[in-house]
Amino acid sequence: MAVVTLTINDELVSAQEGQTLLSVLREHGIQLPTLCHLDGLSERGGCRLCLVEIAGNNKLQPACVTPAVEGLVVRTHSDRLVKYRKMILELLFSERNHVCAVCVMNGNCELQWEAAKVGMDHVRYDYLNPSLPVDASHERFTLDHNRCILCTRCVRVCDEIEGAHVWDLMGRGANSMMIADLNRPWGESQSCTSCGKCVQVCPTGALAQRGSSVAEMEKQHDFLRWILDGREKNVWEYTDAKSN
Amino acid sequence: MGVLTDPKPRVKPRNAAGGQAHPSGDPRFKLIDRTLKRFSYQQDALIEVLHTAQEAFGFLEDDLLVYVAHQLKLPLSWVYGVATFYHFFSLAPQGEHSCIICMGTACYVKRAAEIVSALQAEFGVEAGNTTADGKLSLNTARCLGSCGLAPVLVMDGDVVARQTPEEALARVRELLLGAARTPEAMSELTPLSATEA
Amino acid sequence: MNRADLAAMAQREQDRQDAFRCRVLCCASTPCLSSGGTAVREAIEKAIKDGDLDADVQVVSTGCMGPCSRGPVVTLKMRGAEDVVYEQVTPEAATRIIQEHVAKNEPVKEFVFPNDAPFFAKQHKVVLANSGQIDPESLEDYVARGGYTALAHVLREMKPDEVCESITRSGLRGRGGAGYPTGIKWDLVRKSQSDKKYVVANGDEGDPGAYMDRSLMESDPHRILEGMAIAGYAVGAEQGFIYVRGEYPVAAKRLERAIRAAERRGLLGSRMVDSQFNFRIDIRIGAGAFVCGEETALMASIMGKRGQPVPRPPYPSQSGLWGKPTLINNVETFGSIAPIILNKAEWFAAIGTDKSKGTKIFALAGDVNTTGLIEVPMGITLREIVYDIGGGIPDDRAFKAVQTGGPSGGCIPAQYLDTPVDYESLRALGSIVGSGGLIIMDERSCMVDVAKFFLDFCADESCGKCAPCRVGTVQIYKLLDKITRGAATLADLETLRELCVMVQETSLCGLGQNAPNPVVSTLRYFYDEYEAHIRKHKCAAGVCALNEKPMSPAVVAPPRPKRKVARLDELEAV
Amino acid sequence: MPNRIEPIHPEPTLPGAKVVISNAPKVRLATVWLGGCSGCHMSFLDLDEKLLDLAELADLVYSPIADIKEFPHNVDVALVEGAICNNDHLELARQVRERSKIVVSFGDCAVTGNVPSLRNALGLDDVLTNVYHEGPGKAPHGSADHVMPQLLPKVLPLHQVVQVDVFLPGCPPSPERIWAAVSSLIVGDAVILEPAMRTFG
Repeated sequence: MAVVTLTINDELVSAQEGQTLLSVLREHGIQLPTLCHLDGLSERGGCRLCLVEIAGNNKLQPACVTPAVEGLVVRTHSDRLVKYRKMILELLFSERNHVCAVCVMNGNCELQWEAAKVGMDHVRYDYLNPSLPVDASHERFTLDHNRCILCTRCVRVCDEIEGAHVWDLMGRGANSMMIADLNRPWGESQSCTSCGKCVQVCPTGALAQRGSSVAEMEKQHDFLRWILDGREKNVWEYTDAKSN
Repeated sequence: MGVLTDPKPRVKPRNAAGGQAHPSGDPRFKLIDRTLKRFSYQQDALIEVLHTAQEAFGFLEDDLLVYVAHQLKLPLSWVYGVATFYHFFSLAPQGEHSCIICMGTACYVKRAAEIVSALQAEFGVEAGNTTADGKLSLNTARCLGSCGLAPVLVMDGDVVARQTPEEALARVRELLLGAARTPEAMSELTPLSATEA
Repeated sequence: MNRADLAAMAQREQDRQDAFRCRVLCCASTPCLSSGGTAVREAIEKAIKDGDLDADVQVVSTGCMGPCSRGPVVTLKMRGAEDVVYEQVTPEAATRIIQEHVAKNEPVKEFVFPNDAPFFAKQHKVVLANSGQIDPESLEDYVARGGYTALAHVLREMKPDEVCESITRSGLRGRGGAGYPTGIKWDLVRKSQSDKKYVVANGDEGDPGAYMDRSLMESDPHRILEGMAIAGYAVGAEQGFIYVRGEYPVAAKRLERAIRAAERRGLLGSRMVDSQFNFRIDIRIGAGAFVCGEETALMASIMGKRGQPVPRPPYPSQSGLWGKPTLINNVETFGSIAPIILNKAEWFAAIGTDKSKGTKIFALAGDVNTTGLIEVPMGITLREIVYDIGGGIPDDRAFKAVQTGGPSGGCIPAQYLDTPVDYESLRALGSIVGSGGLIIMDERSCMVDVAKFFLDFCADESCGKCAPCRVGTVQIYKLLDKITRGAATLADLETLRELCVMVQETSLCGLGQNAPNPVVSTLRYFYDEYEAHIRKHKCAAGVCALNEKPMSPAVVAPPRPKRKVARLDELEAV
Repeated sequence: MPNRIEPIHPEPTLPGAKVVISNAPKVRLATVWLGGCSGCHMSFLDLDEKLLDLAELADLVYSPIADIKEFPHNVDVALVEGAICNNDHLELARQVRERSKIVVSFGDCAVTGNVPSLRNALGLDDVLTNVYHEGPGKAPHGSADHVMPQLLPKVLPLHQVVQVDVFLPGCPPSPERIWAAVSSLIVGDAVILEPAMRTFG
């Protein structure tokens, strides 16, 4: 595969052609916040946290879907970008009821941590405080819409890895909601295999193991790499990291 | 981008022989079957099939969505997601009569919002809903493309131009009393019939 | 059917029409019908029957004639005389028109809309040339006015690259909003290598206050089909789709009939017009989602999915429908193609301004005397449109602003009335040409309220995929609502401005990127109005309730400590 | 594993009190308890021996742990715990703002509304009906009985009613966090917290 050279924050960097900008940045230790991206799933480009500036392009581009091409000049942490990331997190926190203190993911949550990392320590917008249900009908898992940020990792993992497509989004705009089958209680879903992949990939406490109490839920994304390596490269290495 | 631009249907569509007919034997399902056949059961015909289903049944009840999903071999949540994304599809039965108030820019500038509040107050129903007795569905539209006649209402399919809140109230009351249609009743705005499409 | 057959068909239809001493054209578009057009037509037919004029007079239902607020409109074509347009025709007037004008050649003066009125005189009809002149359901009528000859010419005389080149030379730019050069877009698709390509006509006219596309599809459907077929030939596509807004059943019906008629005559379909070229057109009915005007969302919708956009690149010209190169143009753009081919690119390029060529259709609405559909050369001033064509503001009230470009556009105040209407000039004013809605507002409109109206629209129509648009539009709306309730402080105004810029720059698609435009433009031109709401609790137009007080009273800034204590957010911005 | 969540609570890095005994007058420190559980104050008390260091530099001029009736004037630093739930909170918050140089939003309830704001999704009437009128311990309605402060339609974070200078999230903020902020503030330094020290929750 061809090697291309790009300039990232004034430094020359080489990358494989066709690699996404996000993976190049991560290889070089440049951390960008992401919420909808997850290695192993298709890209969505929806959370807009990984937006970067590209010279000659007057629009900000999401690193997760932008391919690395020869001569690209990229800036990842300009004042404007840092400010926008903070504002986007403010918007996400204002949208639903993200009450970290009483969330199963408290302390392990990607949303919580991204906010801390970019320094989003208060939300200037009005909290929308929608009234949203909690679906605890499944025997093993729970779905709390109050914590959902509509990243659709669950939709994608269920469709692309498990092949069940239990989840999808209904409605649109701020009224979008995760649904199982025909908007039925999760426990009544006939397509759900109870595999739990959606729970593991969920960045927040929206999907959790039943019985988890505040701050007890931890998630493992490792299985995804393991499955994909197995499928794509026929390598089924069972290491310690994957056995927990 | 896999989900959205995946060019290949995930399951090989069956051919025109089609799937099992609906067990109820309701003849309206034949209309749906016809559309399904016209599109050779291709999954990308989902919206067209839902259009036909809604025309035939008036709204999309769960049973209907399940039928469509099975015929097209699509996941249920996919079908439900599409049906709820578009404003045109209704998952609840509509009232006997309908009144749509255009809230396009021209109508808004001509104070259509006052008509909406007047009707909401009078009939005790929020726009987008049907009265408890199932008599009247009150809806707003984003623009009916009749901006020259603002503000515009559509009552049971008839376009009514240049309304004041008082006139609109009177018209809806008349409608509910079963008064005759306005003389300008137009065939033009009735929905495309399923057979013609 | 070959070119000779086409010419013969045109001649036959022309002869048939010439056989009538008089042709009565009744506008059968929605505005005229809802003003009583059906009764008018019945009265005309009865009067003709009563007067025994059947053999002499033909009555035709046509598409839109333009002055919609003056409907029902009827045009009288007497052999050897100029056309006479009648406005606000009542059934009684209709009877008189037949009895006096048709039978005795005495025009009914009080209902005549003079041809030399600025409403008509300032217009230049290219795309709308047939609208209101032909029966939209008659292929023959279209052919008699030169229809499909451009297609026949292209298929026989031109190579695909020549067609693209010709469109490029004409200077035609996309009529859907962004104004991308059409010829260049065509050429990109033409050059993309693929076994299959698609052509899509975007008829999902979602802007509230705009109905150009509906009118064109209803009044002259074949023109769009012809433009699409030419495009198909130019880019190498054999399949086209017209995506028609779900609210426009009449347009869908007429297009469907037009496709059938054209296919029957061999003007579409396999080996059309006696050539080796095949082109099929299918209709897809939208289901009510403004975001589907965005091209990637539109394609998702055509493929039966939730109408959510995907990041570009890749652009549709590389990877569109089912991953194949796809050309997407607005229906009005396709409507401009045949005249460009027939009259040559230079003719089209001579109309309009340096960078914006040709004509543009606008839907004129709001607080203006004559509302309706107009087609004007690019570069005409807003003043000419409002005061000449539109006849000014009713009751001599003061003009306040014109809103262009719908929810993605902005409000232009009175001091810019002499701005020429073209892509660059309007953009410089913070608005856009857009699809062509022009809403005129007088002093009774509150600009904060108008901005709020558009944000309510955008928040409702946001697809929900990207966070800035999904939540940002809601928060912008809430801030505006706060201002109109009287609960805002000046600090909120800053928050509002900052949020607008962020949503513009970070949203995934055009809907979010342009959603804040109505706020940004009104903040720019009507800042004092915002300020009056906040500082003085005053809405000059008397629209806003302003019955609340701000939660946080204007804080008197406390004396700062000697050494500055920075706020965390200031320090952590690295 | 790019998405591996890094540990959120690394070893606390305390800046250490730059305690310099001087003749300068002591900083006037206040702590305020609005709509919250007092957990933040408990955490404050967990400063333990640091409280002694603090006492060297600051006078506690108002606090729920000190019996002072009225919020005094000329306060240098005010730590405000709790969300704004009712009229009394609103009034006190405004008073604190007027009389203090630096107002610190102290803990998640003040910063985000946190648990008290859970009622916002339900609507005020429903909350009152469910909890006070139909629940086991029927209680008088705020508006009917002037003894009870009237509830606001929505619970608000502190910065939505007054200007806030420093945000100190956490439920409660750990003593380490509190010390990191307070030790800087009382010597007039800017508050700089590492990511792990500024998470919500």
